[in-house]
Amino acid sequence: MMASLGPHAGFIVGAYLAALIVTLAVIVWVWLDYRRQRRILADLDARGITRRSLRQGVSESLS
Amino acid sequence: MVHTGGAMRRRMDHMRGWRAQLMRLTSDNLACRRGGRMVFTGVSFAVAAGEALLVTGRNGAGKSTLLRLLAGLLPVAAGRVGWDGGAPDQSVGEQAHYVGHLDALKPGLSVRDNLAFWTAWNGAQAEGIDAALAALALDGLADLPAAYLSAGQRRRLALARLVAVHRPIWLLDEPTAALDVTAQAALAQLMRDHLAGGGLIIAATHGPIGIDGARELRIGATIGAAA
Amino acid sequence: MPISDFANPSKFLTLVSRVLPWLAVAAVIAFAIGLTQAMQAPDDYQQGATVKIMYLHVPSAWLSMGIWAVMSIAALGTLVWRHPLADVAGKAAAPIGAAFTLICLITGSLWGRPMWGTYWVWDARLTSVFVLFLMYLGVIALYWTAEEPSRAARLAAILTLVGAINLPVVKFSVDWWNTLHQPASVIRMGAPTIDPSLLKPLLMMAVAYFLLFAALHLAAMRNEILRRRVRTLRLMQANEAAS
Amino acid sequence: MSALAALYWRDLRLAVRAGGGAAIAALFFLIVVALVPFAVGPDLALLSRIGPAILWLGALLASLLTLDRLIAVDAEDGSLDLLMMTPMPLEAALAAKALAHWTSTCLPLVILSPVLALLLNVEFSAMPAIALTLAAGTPALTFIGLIGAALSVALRRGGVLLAVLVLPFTIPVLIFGVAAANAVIVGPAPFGPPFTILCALSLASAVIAPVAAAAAIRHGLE
Repeated sequence: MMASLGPHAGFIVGAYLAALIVTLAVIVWVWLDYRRQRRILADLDARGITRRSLRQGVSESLS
Repeated sequence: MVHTGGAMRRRMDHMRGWRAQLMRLTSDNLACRRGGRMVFTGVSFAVAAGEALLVTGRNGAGKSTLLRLLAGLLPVAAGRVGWDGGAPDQSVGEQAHYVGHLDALKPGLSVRDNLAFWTAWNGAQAEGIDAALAALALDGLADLPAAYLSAGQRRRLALARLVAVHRPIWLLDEPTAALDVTAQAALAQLMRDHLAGGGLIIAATHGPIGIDGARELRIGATIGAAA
Repeated sequence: MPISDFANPSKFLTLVSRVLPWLAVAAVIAFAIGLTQAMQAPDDYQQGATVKIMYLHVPSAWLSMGIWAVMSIAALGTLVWRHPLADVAGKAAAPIGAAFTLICLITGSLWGRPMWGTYWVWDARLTSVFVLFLMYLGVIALYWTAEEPSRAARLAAILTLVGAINLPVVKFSVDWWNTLHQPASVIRMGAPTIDPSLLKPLLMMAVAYFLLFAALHLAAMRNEILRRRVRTLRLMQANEAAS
Repeated sequence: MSALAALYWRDLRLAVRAGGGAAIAALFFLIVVALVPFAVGPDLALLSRIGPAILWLGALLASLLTLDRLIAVDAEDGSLDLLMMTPMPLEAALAAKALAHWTSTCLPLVILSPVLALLLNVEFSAMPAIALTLAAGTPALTFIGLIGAALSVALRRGGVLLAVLVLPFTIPVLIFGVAAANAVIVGPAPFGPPFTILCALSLASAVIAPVAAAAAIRHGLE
């Protein structure tokens, strides 16, 4: 399936590898950030600090 | 000078591990020049262990300047600051806590990390940190970044240094500013304990700060001499 | 789902948690198809197999500019329509845009290496993408230094719009400064000049890239909303302790 | 030692944090180096010849200009007062802060320099040499900048004043840094002598600067 990559194969593989690395880096960063925010929120929730709007069902603001 | 139970103090001293048996801080004819003008001259007072001195005077009289001068943060224009007892090799500033208007807190660090840094910087044991936070009712906010604290909470965190690190002399610049009633009561209790333990307090203030038997030093109006 | 529902963060979060998995799967499938097509596409008569780098380089170039457009629309949303989620969208898109611009730069440099004999030749097209990369870093730096989200939002929105206005100026001036890169072969007034057999995988990869961006952007926006909730809750924690 | 270590780690953490100075200095370095080709033109031969000089100028400006807040931040929030009220000499504290700044700000510049060398068409063989000279020379820049930071705190004026005050002192570092870097590219001149002088400059400034900076702060007390 892989057509021969010719004399400059190194650069082609290099380019695809670099693209893959940067993409994976972004995906991992987003995923870790998500987990970190969830952990902090869970910790705050455990301390009983919940959003007042949840408690009183007030219309949602960005908080 | 009033002795408040020598035995009790010696036990407290031993318990606190101070080498100081009896500490006296004296100043005679102190003068300080700041910003090109002579802020005050001829200030003399003597404070012994277990005593508190309230420095009063109108704004700009030099109350804060006197405290910074005692802390070694300002050059002495004239006169002398003397102390006997305590650690002869250390200057007054190295044996004193100074709580000025600024709280010396980093917004990026958490409440606990801020206090932990100052404890480590002064070479004190880390065990005292949580007790100090609890003493100022800050234990619930230990992990909160200092940026989120209110002025009163920041003030209490600054005061928590007094508990976390043991130093005989407390130089407090309007300690009750920004504190609510409960915090002021807690501070008064801390000060009483400190005095009972043989410490000294010199506080610049406008009114009483809840410790009885404190003498007053008025500066600025006339060339104040301690009563 | 009326558009106004997007304005409500909680509804948006539930929307994200529903849509995100599908978007991710779609992106993976699109990449699989695109990559296989790219591998089977014939080589270019001049460059030989190195043309295969184009399938990474060109879509990421389109996307780097497309994401700035998304940020500009978000900036208008923040400044003009006061849409609460607009700034969240702008702030979430900036790092992703910088990442795709970086991919474009790296692949462009590697693609040019065989032809130019060196990794970086300051040719016009790559240089304007490089300036765009610097602009992305500027917006990210602004978000870093500003503490308070709503103030940062307005400032970043202004910077983004200034950037959007500046892009054509940069493009023109860099072109004038040096033109070495082959003329824009795909986006031409007329039909694209490259052979359809090369074009099909290119468009497929472009779709794959877009789906990847959409998934990452929604996930990053979710993170940003959670981050602001943490900030609000921490403020509440301080206030409740004080009272 | 734990007191100085605590100060070092505190400053490091604050600098590396998102809003801290480290990332901004790296971006400044990137942008300054990227600007030169636009001014000089895309002539690769010329760029590769002046590459080391551009990298050195960029590193010098990036490390100096992020230094003026080094002490001012502590002065403004009251930390400087407390840092001075301990048996620990102020010189040691300032040296620890300077090292924290070097680790958080200058080290990333050294690591970033090969990537930027690509932009300037610098040969691969020269990249490690440039990184090495930067690693040896930036401590001198940081410590010289420390003096400037202390002066700008005492004078209560921040910003570019620091650069104006101390830039003349950085000239020897620049000369020997670029000379050492060029020695690898241009060739005839040996790499050794300029590099050792550069290291000597760094060591000397590591001793002189904290003393001078502490003196500046003490005399600036108001």
